Amino acid sequence: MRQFFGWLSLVVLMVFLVIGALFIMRPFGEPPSVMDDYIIDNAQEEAASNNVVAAVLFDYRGFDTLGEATVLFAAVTGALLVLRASHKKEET
Amino acid sequence: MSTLIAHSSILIIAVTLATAFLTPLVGIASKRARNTLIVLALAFVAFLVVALARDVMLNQIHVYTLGAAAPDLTIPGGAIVPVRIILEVDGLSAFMGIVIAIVSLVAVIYSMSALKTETGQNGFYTLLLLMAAGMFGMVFTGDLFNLFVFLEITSISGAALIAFRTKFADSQEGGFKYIVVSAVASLMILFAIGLLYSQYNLLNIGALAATMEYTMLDRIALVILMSAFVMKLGGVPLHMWLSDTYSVAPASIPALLIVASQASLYALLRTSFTLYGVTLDQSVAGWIIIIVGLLSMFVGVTMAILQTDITRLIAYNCVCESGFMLVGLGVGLAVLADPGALDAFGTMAMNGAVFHMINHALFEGLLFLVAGAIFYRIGTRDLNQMCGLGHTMKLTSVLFLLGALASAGIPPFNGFASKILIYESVYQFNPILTMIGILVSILTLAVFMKVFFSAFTGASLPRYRDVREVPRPMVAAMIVLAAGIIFFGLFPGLVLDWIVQPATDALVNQGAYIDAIMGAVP
Amino acid sequence: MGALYIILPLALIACAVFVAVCRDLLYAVVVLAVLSLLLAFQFYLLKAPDVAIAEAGIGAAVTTAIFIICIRATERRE
Amino acid sequence: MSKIVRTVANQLILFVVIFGLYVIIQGHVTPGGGFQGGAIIASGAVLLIVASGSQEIKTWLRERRLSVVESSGALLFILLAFAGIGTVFFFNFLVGSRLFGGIPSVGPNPGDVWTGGVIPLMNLGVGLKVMAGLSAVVLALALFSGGEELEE
Repeated sequence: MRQFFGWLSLVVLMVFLVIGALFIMRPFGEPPSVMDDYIIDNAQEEAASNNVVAAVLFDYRGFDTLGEATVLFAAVTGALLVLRASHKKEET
Repeated sequence: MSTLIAHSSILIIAVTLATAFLTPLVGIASKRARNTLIVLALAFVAFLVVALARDVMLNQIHVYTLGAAAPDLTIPGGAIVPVRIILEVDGLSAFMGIVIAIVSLVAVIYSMSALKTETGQNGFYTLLLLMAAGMFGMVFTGDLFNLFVFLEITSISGAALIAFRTKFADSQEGGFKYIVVSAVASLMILFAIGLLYSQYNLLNIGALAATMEYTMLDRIALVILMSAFVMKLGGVPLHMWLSDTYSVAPASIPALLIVASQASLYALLRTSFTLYGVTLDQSVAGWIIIIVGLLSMFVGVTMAILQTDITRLIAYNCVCESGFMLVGLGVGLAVLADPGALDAFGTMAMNGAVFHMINHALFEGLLFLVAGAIFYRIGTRDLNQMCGLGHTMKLTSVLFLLGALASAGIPPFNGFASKILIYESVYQFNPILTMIGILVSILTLAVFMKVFFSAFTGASLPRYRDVREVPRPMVAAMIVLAAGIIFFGLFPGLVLDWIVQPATDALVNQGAYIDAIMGAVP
Repeated sequence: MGALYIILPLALIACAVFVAVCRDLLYAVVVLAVLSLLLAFQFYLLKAPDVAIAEAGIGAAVTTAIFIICIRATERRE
Repeated sequence: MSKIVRTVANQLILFVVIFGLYVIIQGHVTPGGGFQGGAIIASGAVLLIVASGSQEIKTWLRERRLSVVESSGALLFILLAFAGIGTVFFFNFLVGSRLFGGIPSVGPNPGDVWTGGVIPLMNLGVGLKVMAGLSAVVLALALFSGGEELEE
């Protein structure tokens, strides 16, 4: 029961925060686009790529993509590592 | 040389990552080549970290814009805010870099001998390097989303490393717990970053700090960020995962996990001091951190008394010690807006706390390595089954005593040097905090003395008669940490002047951090 | 077209609730795959085709396969 | 699985792989890219594993080989990033050169594959990585949870 109330309070807090944030956020589609405008205007020239999303992913924020690729790499290596021992036992 | 230093901040991360990607390929061909490669790469990285730290502490904040036409071109022509990812290394980042470099090198050397007989070593070293790279990325980056990405790398590789010993069911459970906690914390952080991005359309920490308005939305983001980072570092209301995960990991991994939780502490500091900084209600946020710290101290030490498993006991001691850091930093944050108080005791409290971070990594790392050495020889972590180990494992017992005394804050060791700074300065802020701190220290000493006398002294048991000292590389790794403990204890002034003071200055001086990014704008 | 912007989020919420309350895990996984497809469509409507392709590939195909393999190794019912 | 499913899967896999390669290679012109294309090819591998059973796949597709491909993809990515270090790490040094060096005109245009600098090559690296990684995880799980064919 105590655990249940703990989880309930956490959920209520999160819902409160999310709903609260929704009401005071700027209206959808009207961000103060200081960074985005620059990218949209210059991506084709600087990154030589028609797909601006690709330009952001591999040029402007390429390091983040490297990081996300590494996250996948770590997850795969970790999964293979954790599944290793019992797998070997089964084979023999 | 100057080109090397100019590129060093990215080289540190990228060389570690590239070595991690190379490890499985080389490991298939030859084990020895793989081990040499890893040690050489980490030694090179450690050298770069020292060179970078020296440059940062002597000259100025180091900025590196990824993918721009020049490393220091933070804001491209035609834009008014940074567009690309920027690495920004100031005193605190360089300080954390030193801690990470030392501990990861020691952990690798220790593992090479401790895990010699295990299967799946390729994956183990790959993940270890990825974890080191993730922590380097976390402390060097100046970009909020990049911080999140590297936090993810650290958490996922950490979880897999905790679950490395698959023959024990509890280590898989520990890994699962860690990944659940990390996933919750990561999602919260991502949500907060989304809020800030929707508000300002910026991701760079310096640029965000320059435009921060501290509206209601920013407060919500602050609350979410702070609670997520406290969760990741194991502060008390959210500490339940810590002992279950640290105690089941292979011996060298808890040492790295401590540094990972300190990287989360670093992120907490960046958020509260640099990102929000002067806009924050300092005393409220400071007192929240102080209360979390006090709770951590209390709960950590009382839970440590009850444990009969040596690694769980050390893990609870970790909770307790991180309480000291949080109290010191909380006091610093609470008086941030008041220059008089800051000069009188605030800077000193933060000095103590930052100094305690490196000391904590050294002595808790040593304690975990010693516990791992005992497990390596006798195959149990249960204190009730240990007796008289000091007769055959003399060096190990001496090293344990050294770590325990340092952790309890006994004079010639490094724990004393940092704790006395915290006591002295916190006393001027609120005497009760100091009294609680001293009480907790005494309890810590009692806990460790109980462990020492029950495990290492006494009659030597017949079944442990032919237990020998652990292999040399493991001893060497432990001695490196022990040497650090003694050195930092004997010459605290040197360490304070060289690496701790610049780190604290970097925390207090929010303007310099912003100027390093936004300085190009007239 | 306008109705789609209302129906699709409602369908997403309905799927999510079903996944959360369903006791039969295999049903839940299948509905999760449907949710992923609807989500991909939603992303497409929100003019994010890149994310839509990724969601369809990873969410609908690979994740479902991993879940089904895991369920086969454990229990089908919660 | 029945023979019909197996035959259809064997025919279908070709189209899946071709579509995946298309998404990877056209990543810098049309929506798509390394992640998406890699995931599509991996879903093809999943189809193969589900249709013909993990034991049969195991005879020619090994986790170790997949992890070698994965590491190579990751290395290709990071080496391309390293190659720009003459200026700055991650610098797009191929723009204007002879390999993928074309610069598209600003504004809406049909696009050309021969543009993008290092972006297509990076897409290829990420695509290899994601494809091998996701298939390796599914294969490992399928082998781990009992090697026999799927009955459902």
